[in-house]
Amino acid sequence: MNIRTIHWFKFSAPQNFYFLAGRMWPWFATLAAVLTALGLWISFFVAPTDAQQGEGYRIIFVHVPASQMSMFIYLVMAAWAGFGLAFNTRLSGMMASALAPTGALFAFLSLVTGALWGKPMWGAWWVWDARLTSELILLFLYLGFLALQSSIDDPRRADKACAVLALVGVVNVPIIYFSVKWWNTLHQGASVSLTKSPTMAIPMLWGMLIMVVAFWMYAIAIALVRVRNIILDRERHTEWVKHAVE
Amino acid sequence: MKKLQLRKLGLASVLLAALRRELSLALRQKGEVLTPLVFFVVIASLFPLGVGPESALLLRMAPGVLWVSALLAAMLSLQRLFAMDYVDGSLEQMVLSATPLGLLVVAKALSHFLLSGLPLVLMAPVLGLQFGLEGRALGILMLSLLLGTPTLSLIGSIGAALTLGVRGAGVLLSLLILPLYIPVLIFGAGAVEADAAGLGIGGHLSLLAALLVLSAFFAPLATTTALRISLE
Amino acid sequence: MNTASTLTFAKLGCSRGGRLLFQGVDCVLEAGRWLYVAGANGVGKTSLLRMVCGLAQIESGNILWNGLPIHTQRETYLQDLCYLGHLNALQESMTVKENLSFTTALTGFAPTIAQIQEVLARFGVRGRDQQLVRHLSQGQKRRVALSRLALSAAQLWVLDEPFVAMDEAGVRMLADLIETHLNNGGMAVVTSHQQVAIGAMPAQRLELSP
Amino acid sequence: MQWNSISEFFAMGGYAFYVWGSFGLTALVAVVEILLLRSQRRELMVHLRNELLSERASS
Repeated sequence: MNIRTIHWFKFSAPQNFYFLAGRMWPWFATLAAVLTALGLWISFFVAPTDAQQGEGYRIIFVHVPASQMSMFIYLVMAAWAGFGLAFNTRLSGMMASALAPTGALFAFLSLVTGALWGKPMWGAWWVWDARLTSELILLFLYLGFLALQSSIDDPRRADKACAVLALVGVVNVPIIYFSVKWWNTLHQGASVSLTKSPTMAIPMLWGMLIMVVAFWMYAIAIALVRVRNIILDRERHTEWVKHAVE
Repeated sequence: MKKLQLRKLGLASVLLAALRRELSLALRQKGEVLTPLVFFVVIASLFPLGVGPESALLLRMAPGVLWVSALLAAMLSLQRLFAMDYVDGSLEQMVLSATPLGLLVVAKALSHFLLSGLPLVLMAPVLGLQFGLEGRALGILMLSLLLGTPTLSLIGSIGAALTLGVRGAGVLLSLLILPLYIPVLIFGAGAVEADAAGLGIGGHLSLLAALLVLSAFFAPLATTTALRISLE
Repeated sequence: MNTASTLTFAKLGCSRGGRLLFQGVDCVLEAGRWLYVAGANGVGKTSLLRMVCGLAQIESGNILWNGLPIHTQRETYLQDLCYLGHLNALQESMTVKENLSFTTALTGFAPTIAQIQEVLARFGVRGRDQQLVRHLSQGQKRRVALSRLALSAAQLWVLDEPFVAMDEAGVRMLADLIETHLNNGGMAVVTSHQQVAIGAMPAQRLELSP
Repeated sequence: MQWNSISEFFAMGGYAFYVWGSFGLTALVAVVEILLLRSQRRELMVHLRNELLSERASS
C-alpha cells in the first residue's frame, strides 16, 4: 500500500483502528522480543563490571527503562486524553485506558527494582530519595486513574472523566516533582541518588538505550492488543463486531 | 395572565447569592461543618498517643502531623460539595444558568474554605500548643494553613466533580485528590519546619501563594469540565 | 422577546449504550409555537431534551438556535433557555422562597417576595413561601418547581413530562402558563404521556421512533 | 567477557538476589500481563459469540 494514500482520520474510527492494530501489534511484539534479547546480551555479557557498584549496577538495565516508560506513558496518556476531550474522538479515550495499566505496572517495577538496587547500595530497601518518592506518587496517580475508570459504568463518561483526571495529573507532575525535590534537599543533604549512576561506559549506555527501545516496543504492542479488546467490548452491538467475531 | 417584571441582578450579586446559599445550607446542617473539625482534633491528638509523649519528638512532628490532619479533615467535607445539588437537580440548573459555571464553582470552593479551611486555621494553634509549638511557630502554622487550605478546596472541587454519582465516591475521592495535595503539604509543613531550623520562610510562603493562584486559575476550569461530564 | 427566533434540529441522531435510539430528526420550531415530542418509553425523549439543553453531547446532526449551533454560543443560548427536568431542583432544608430566589438569581434576576407569593398562589401553593421544602408533599414540590417557569425570562422552555402527577387544576394552570408564554412570543419543547391542549394553537408534533 | 564460569555468572558478584530479582520480576510482570490479556481476549470472544448465538436464536 502506498503510504501516502493512507487517510489518517480514517483510522480514528474504532473499527478501522481495530484491524490496523491487529496488523501492527505482531511487528512491535517481534521488535520487542529481538531488542530485549539483544539488550539482555549487552547488559550481561558486553557491559563491563562497574568499578564502584560491582555487578549490582546491572539492575539499571531494567530500572531506568521502567521508570522512563512509566513517565512517558503518563504523558502519552494525557496527550490522548486531551485530544479526546478537544475533538471528542472515541478512540482517544480507549487508547488512554489501554495505556494506563501498563504504565502503572512500569511504575511498580521501577519502585521494586529501585528498592532492590537501594538495599545493597545504601543498605536500605527504601530511601526517601526525590526520584523514588516522585515515582511513588506517579504510581498513586495511575492507581487513581484506574480506580476512577473502573468505578464509572458508562464507558464514554469514564473516558471523559479520566481524561480530565489525566490532564490535571500531568499539570501536577512537574509541580509535585519540584516540591519533592525541594523537600528532599531541605531534609537530607547530599544523598546517593539513582540519577548519579556509575560513570557510564559506552556499552552500558548502549545496553540501556536498547532496553529503553525494547520497553517502548513492548508497551506499544501491549497497548495495541489491549485497545483491540476494549474496542470489541465497547462496539459489541455493531454489525462489524458481529462479523469479526464469527 | 400578565408577565412579571423582575429586577435585573449584576454578576457580583448573583455570586453573592450563591455564596450565601452555600453558607446558609451548611449552617443548617451544623453536624456536617463540625464533624470535620472534631475529626481534625481527634486525629491530631492520636499521634502523641501513638508515638509517646516525649516533647522533643512531638515538637519535631507537629507541623507535619497538623498539616496531614488538616488535609484529611478538609477532604472529609469535600464529597458533599456538589453531591446534594446533584441529587436534587439544582446542579443541572447551575450548569444551565446564564451565570458562568466557573464562577459558581469558585463560590462553592470559597464556601468550602470558609466552612472547613478557616475553622482549621483557627483551631490549629490550640492543637499546636498540645505539641509544644509556641508563639512564632503557631503564627507561621496559621499563616501557612491560611494560604494552603483554599488551594485544598479548589483542587478538591475537581475530585468532588469527577466522583459525582459514582460508586464508592468517598474513598475514590481521597485516592484521586491526596496525591495532588502533596505540594501543598510539603510547602505548608515545610514553612513551620524551616522557621524552626532558623531558615527563611519567604520561599515556602510564596510558593504556597503561587499554588493558590495557579489552582484558582486552573481548578475551576477542570471542575466545570468534570461537572458537565458528570451530568451527561 | 425576539419574534424571529428559531430552534432547528438538523439530522439529529442519538444512541445509548451502542444502541441507536433515533436518527435523522429534522424540525424547525418558530417563536410562538410549541413542539410536542411524542414516542414510546425508552425511545429517547429525555435524551433529546437533554441534548436541546446542551446537557448531553450531540452525537450526530446538530441543534441550531437562531441559525447557530448551540455549542458555539453557549452563554447567549443559556440566557434564552429554561429547563425543567424530572428533578425539582429544590433543596429540602431551604424554604420555598429561598429556593425560588436562588434559581431565579442564577438566571440573573431577583424576584420580590410579593412576586414569589403571587406566582405560588397561581400554582395553588399559596402562603407556602416560608415553609421548608421538606415539609411539602410531592405534588406541592412539583408545583413549586413549575412556578420557576413563571419567574423565568427565557424564551425557550424545555419541559420534560411537566404534567406528570398533576391534578386537573394543575394541568389547566400549567397549560395556561405555557399559552401565555407562547402568546408573548415564547417557545416550548414539551414531552408528555398524556395529550394536552395548550390554547387554541395546535402543537407541532415530533414523533420519535427508532 | 567478564565471566569465568557459569556459577560466577549466576552469583553476580554477590548481588545475585538483587540483580536476578529485578530481572526476574520484570520478566514475571511482562509474562503475567501478556497471559492476562490473552485470557481476557478469549473470554471476550466466547462472550460475544454466545451473545450473537442467543440473538440469532431469538430472532
